[in-house]
Amino acid sequence: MAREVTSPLDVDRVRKDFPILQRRLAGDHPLVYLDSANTSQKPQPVLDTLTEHYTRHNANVARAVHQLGEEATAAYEGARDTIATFIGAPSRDEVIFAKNASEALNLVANTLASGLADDPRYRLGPGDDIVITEMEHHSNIVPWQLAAQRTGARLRWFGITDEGRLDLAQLDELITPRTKVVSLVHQSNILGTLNDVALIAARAHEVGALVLVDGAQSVPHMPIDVRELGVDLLAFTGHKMCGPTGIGVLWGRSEVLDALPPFLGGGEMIETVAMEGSTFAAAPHKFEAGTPPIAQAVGLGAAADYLSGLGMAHVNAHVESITAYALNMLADVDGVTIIGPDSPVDRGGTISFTLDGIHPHDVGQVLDEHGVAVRVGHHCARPVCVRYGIPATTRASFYVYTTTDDIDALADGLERVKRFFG
Amino acid sequence: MAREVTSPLDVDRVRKDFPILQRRLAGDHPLVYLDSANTSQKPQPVLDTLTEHYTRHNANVARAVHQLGEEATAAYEGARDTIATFIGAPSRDEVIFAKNASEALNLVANTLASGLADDPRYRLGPGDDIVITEMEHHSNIVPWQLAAQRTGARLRWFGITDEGRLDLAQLDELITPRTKVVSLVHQSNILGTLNDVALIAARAHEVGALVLVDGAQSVPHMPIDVRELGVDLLAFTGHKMCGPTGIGVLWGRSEVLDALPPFLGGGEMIETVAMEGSTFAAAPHKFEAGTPPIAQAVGLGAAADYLSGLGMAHVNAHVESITAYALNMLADVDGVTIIGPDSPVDRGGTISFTLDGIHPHDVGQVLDEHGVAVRVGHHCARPVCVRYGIPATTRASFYVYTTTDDIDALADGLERVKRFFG
Amino acid sequence: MSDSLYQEIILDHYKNPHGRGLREPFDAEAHHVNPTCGDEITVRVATDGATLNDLSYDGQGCSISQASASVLYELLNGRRIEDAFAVEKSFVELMQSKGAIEPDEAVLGDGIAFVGVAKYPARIKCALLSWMAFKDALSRAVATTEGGSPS
Amino acid sequence: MSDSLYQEIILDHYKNPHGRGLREPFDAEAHHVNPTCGDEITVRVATDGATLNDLSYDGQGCSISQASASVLYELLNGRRIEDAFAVEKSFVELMQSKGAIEPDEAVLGDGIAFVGVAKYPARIKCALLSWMAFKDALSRAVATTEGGSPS
Ligand SMILES: Cc1ncc(COP(=O)(O)O)c(C=O)c1O
Ligand SMILES: Cc1ncc(COP(=O)(O)O)c(C=O)c1O
Repeated sequence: MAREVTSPLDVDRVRKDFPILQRRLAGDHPLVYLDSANTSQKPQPVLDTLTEHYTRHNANVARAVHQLGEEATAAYEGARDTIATFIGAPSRDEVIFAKNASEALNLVANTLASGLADDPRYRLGPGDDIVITEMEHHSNIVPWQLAAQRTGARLRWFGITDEGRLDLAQLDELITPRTKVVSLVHQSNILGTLNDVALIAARAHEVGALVLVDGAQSVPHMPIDVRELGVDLLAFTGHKMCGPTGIGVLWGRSEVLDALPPFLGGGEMIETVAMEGSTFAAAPHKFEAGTPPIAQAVGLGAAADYLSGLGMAHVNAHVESITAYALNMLADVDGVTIIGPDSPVDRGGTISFTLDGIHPHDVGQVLDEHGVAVRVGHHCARPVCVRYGIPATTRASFYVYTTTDDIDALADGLERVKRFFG
Repeated sequence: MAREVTSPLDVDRVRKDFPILQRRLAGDHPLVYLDSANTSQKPQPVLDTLTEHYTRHNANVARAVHQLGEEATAAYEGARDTIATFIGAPSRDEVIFAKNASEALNLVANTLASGLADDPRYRLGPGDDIVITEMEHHSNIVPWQLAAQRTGARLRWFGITDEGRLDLAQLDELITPRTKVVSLVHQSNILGTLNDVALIAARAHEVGALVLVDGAQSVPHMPIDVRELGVDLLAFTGHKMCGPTGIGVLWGRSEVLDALPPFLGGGEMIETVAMEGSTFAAAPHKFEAGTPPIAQAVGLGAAADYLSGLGMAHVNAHVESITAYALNMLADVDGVTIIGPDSPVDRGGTISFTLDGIHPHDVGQVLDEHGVAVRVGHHCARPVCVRYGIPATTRASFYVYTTTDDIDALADGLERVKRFFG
Repeated sequence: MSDSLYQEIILDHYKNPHGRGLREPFDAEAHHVNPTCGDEITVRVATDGATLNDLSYDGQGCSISQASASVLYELLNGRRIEDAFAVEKSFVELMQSKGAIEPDEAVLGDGIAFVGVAKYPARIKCALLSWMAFKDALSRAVATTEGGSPS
Repeated sequence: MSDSLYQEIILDHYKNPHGRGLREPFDAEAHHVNPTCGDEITVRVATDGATLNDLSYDGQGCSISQASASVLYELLNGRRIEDAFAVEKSFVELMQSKGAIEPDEAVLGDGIAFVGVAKYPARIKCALLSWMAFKDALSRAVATTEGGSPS
């Protein structure tokens, strides 16, 4: 059964950083956590940063002249620097903190739909096209449906091939001079597919369209440089990259952020307020209404530091090797069909599959009774399930702490599932 | 100098719960934290809850069948129960988690402005009035300015008297059958004024208008029962009530939440998604797009439990007695002018003042050099400063851990400020 | 293993479902979907206003949702309308009890096997799917026959 | 106390401001506001395109913003335009240095007292307020005279 994997990470040492991995579950099973695409676990340095922040530096930011306020502001704005470096942003002012990736995606859709931008390139209306793909997470579908409904713009999308790849045959017919914005996922959270963002962005820019990339699954897993990606906006979320819940990021090119009108209104996003009317701060503050998720941003900075300490290239290589191992193991389990690319090329560490005749809910439940945590359902990407004519999938997803033992436990568990319902 | 205060709280014991109060600042000054209206400090039980959550129960909610997922979901939904009880909500489904009070206020303004509601009572348009007050926080001004701009509705507001009270002389002229929504602050974060919400709500309901209350400053400080308040919607924020940053709450009557269209789109807020169109979940999930601030909601639940443990009536009485003491002390400092009610009646534990001839920034800075943390500026309520013809104020604000020693340190500090700039 | 959730009775109904397949004639039909897992069920009822003459169904889903449809059929087919509604009510109560109710076998028959499911919040909807569709269909059928215009 | 922020020089300029008060004639005026604290300043410049013949100002604000306007006047009034811009540039650099630059007294005169302010992020804007307004006003005045239509 055993296949060799070589990984640049010392996984045993990495695992010691994650206290939850010591957890014993019901029946005294050790935790086999294969649900990192849903949310990742948190390493001790991130937890320590949170505690240290709350017990020593807690204050509101930006508006205080006192020492705690200055420390909290330095920590919060320092996290912005860290994230800017992490994704290669040319300027720290291009990094906006949101509550999650969904808010970041909605921010773009809503400001384009609001009609309040001065420059017509940033106003959606009748005659405009919005282009997405069939493999988007609901968070990159519904905001555009609502935007189309509000503005009269038309929503179009790339389909998916049988192999789980974007069907780019109609690239030039789908992205046309009518297209104002193209929003697509970098790595699919259900199929694992890694999309050729640069290719699509090039076509979009040819016709003058904006390109927003949903990096919720890619930013945690591979080195990302926004300049190399060649896109205009990038959304991602903290909790999938070792950070706290309650924090996400929107990066955008300065020119684009300057042209977008404000999103939510309130404290901190203003320049001056009078009852008769208000003016707004420059980005990033223009898009950060109210008290931001301060401790969460600081925690996300610590998470980025933790990942940089491991090295994002190493993180990527580790997940790749585990994925190759898992694809092999699953190929040996009778009745398993991979939904999405079944070879370890241009794909991430997220594998969806079906098990003949057994519903994913039942698969997940029986696995859980052996301590193996996977996700079952449509994974907030229901159109993909519809595309493949299945109600749901079982999904195993990997991260820095995933071992080949975890994969073996999954394969064993699947055999038990089959015996149980056989 | 000493005046007696009687408080039902054992403040020395309470202070032991807040680790940051042991902090020594530059020059080895102990921390005198008088900026709780900006953000409150966090007690150990809240910090322990966060750590326990991340190290034992961390998982995404609602979508997992595994044990961690069920535990995380139980914790998150349990926090919803706790908050419902804390504010006397008739149903847990009326409690929506947002990222802060600002998002909660924007949620209401944006959904009313979106034009997507079926029922015309929930659609703002030309001919409609929005009524706010001159003492609102920017977070309850700017969203309505943007809503008015988008929809053609008109924004009107109650003025303020010289004493820092709402001027209700024109109640019936301001709130008329044209009025669709009245949004007002319960307790002003700059003046400290406690508004007669019930009176205004009664008039608003007479004409069929919705009533939204900004409880960011009141919910942390007094027992609140939404049924007694007699309003339709209530927004508040976690970080001002011993909870983490990154979490806020919108409570709304079921009937109102059902009538409002969705706010942000994404995972968790849907019923079913197809590329051609989607349907939405019922409240509260309809308004919670994406992975919610899970740990933060759980932390907020712990904060509400902590406050309930002290007893909200006791919290209120303690802050009242400190406020009365502080008003007395400040009356003895030559050159101090209170901006807002100067007697301890119908006001909360937030006191703004000016010091003759010395700019608030200078006051705050010199106080800080003695470890006394106050806030200076317009406190995100610039129209109030304009109303009183001042550029800014110095503001001291109190909470469960505030002692008369803190107030004495403030009064001493003000004397030093005067000597320094004299 | 799987003691509390996957009772033998549930597995039996899942592997050998009773009354499955959509039949004619019928007076009302309801199609319900569980959006979180994609489970679907269609339930048809035929009634003269007093008795549930036929209850037929088809769908796809997990063992819990499929077994619970089979139990639904077995318990309610051919029963009087009031009785059918009463049993339905008591099954819903059981599922919402978080496992705190001692189910009454005289009322619920094989339905008592679902007591364990009530402890798994993520699975309660699976167990209730067919029952909710049934309630919907029957309520509409009754309204129609009462309204005097049977289909 | 207050060693690093409130230098004696700053307090002197604050208590006894130089050149304060708006004067005529002038070629351009700029009004700047610091929205976070409500500080305001109006700066006027009179120039023939080569020399800054008058720099006058009025405003309200904290000791830092008031003292810095007084220093601005003292340093730049009557100077050649290029020199004025050069000093302005070097003062801005100092304020953005986080205290890491050793200020040059030959260039900045009393302005060197603000080196401590650069360590207080919340106060940097106060120190820069009048300088930003000045830069605005002078740039416009120069553009106008260059455009050949002095007011
Ligand atoms: C009265 C009032 N409303 C709204 C807010 C906004 O709260 P948050 O910044 O948490 O969104 C605050 C505090 O900043 C406030 O004091
Ligand atoms: C591809 C993708 N996009 C967007 C999201 C939304 O992220 P969040 O739930 O943190 O808003 C997720 C995860 O849930 C995702 O996997």
